[in-house]
Amino acid sequence: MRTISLILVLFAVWLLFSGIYTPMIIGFGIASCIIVALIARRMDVIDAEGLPFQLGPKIMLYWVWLLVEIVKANIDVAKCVLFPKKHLRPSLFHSKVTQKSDLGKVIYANSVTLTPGTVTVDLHNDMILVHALTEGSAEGVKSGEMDQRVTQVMGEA
Amino acid sequence: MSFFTVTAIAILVSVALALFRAILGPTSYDRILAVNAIGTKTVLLIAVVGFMNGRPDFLDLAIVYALMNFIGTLAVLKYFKFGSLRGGLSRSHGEEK
Amino acid sequence: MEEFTSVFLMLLLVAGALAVLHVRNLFVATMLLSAVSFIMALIFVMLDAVDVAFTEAAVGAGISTVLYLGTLALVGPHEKSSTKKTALPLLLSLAVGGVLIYATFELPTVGSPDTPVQTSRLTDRFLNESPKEIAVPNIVTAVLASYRGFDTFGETTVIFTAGIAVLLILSQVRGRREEDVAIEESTTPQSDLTAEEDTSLQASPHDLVPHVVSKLLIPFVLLFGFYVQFHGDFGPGGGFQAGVIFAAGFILYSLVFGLEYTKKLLPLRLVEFFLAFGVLLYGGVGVVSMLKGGNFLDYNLLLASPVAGQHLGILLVELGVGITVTAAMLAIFYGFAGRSETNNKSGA
Amino acid sequence: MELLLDIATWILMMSGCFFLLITGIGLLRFPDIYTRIHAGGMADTLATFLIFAGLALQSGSTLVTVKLVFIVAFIFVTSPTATYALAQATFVAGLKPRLDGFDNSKAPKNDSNAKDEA
Repeated sequence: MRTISLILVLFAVWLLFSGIYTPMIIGFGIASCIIVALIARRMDVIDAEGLPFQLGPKIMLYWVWLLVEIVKANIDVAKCVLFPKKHLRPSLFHSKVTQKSDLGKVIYANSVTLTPGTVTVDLHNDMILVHALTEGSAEGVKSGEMDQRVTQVMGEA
Repeated sequence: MSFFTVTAIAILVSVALALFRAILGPTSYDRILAVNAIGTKTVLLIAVVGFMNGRPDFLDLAIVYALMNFIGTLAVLKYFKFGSLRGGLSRSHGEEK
Repeated sequence: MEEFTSVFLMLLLVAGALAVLHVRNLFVATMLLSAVSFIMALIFVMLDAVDVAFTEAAVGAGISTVLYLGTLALVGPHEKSSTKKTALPLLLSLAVGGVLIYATFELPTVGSPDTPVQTSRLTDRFLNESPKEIAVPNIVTAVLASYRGFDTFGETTVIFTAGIAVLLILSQVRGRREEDVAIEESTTPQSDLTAEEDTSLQASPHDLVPHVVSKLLIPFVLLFGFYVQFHGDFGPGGGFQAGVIFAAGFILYSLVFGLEYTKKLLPLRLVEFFLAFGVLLYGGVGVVSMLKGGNFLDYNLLLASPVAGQHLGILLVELGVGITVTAAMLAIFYGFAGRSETNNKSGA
Repeated sequence: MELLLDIATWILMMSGCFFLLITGIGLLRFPDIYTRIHAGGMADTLATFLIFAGLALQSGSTLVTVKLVFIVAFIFVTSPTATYALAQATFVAGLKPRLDGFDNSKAPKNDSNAKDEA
């Protein structure tokens, strides 16, 4: 089932990329998508993690929120770069992860990394080790808002 | 001066700064970081130059760069951690795929 | 602006190259080479040589870094200090370099209308006739696969030979090594090093992020390989680049999941088969066109109309190149990466 | 309309350039590898986003824009992954971050307390 949906997704990507809609090229596209899907099946990369459909539109909203956070945090980091002596207060701390699935943990860890000022140094069981650039950015992770949101997106709240 | 030109110059300066970091080091991780940053900026510059020359098909090239940058960085880090490229990365639940 | 960027990039290139020469740690040199390769490709892009930049991206920055690392895993990252005198070689290379620089003054400036490339009859012919004769939008592809099909056939054969050579050399040594290790392990159940390595491999559940992300990416990487393969006629790309990208997808898989899984998926025998199959496909197209009464690689006769024949010929030939390049890259990767661990375990 | 688009592009791309330069300066200026990871791995993502958004405005609603979106998505997925792998490898290798403020970073302090917090 997921193999077929993978083929469809791949084919959509192909159509968007190609921009050339002669029967021959589209035929090659279909063949390529099927071959890739078969290889992916044998590689065993098609599952809830390799093709996360279950997240649906919720993840889009999350991305928008994340983008705003990224912009805000970037300005902080920029200040840090320009005036390191005043702002730079690095810290390293553990924080709890409430997601249960591996995919949720990965989304959370990568969100933390994407937000400037915090980097996930380690993700282990249900703890992440975070290196933060300033006190403010450390607070952002410790408050657990992002964690809550990812858990909601994953439907594990 | 179009915005493409200005952006291209900014990217070039940024590449130069990153190259300094790659040469200075001091640790190997600094160099990996710097090379990775150069890779990302190369992607940007290719896209911008493509638009500047009116050839957006440069974007395919940019995708290849992003991909190679990722694979290269992963390979380097794996080499550093395990000293070889052979074994796989492990997972938390021991469920080997 | 063009000149400024070019000079600036050249300066960066020189700085990077000098740094590569200066450092003694080979690993650092590899990293710097990768950076130099990125900058080199930028210069190609500035010169509007997209297909070349494409190849540089795929081969120079990506795969060769991985292969260097495979080599370093075998030989260790430290350069042996040489005791040889360097004065004479330095003088010699300075002299040759001086002559070369002197020779560049005779070269026409970039873009000037009287360069040999611009005045050559071939340029006009390729630019004017290829839309009629071959009707492939990307003239680079037309030149590579059709007008200069012999050259490309030669290149493919070279890649084939390289793949075979690496397999022959490395797999022979590996066989011996593995026997040694097997004996060693049977006598001493677990040496210290092996135990340590095992714990780092088994008990480190920290690689979740690359694991999941790679799972997400691999199908798209492979699809992109196909895309580049089949759109070589229209934009930059073609068999060489597609082969490398496709191989990169598999290399990513084996980096994350382990080489043994890749080998299960695509056994060495299959890789060897594809390695030969690509070249045979290329040659086969040539032979078929000979059987149809034309010259070797004369695609005009493949189908009823010459243009359709050219299209089919280019398509098949590019496919052959793509298959061979994929297989050769994988063969080389198998050769290097497969050996590295054995060597480490035997404590070399 | 054209003018408006151009102005928007200017703003987006210039702010992208600003963050790009900040990244470069941060790479050189920050005191240890962990802080440099912040500068290198991340300001990149926003700069990339801004510049590509500017390019997308210029290309309008064509397939080129779709490709731009794909590249940004690709970078947003791979960049943190590479950063994570880098940070983690650094940590495993035993390099300790300096945590003692940098007000008086002239003299290198001992960073033995780094591990306690970890």
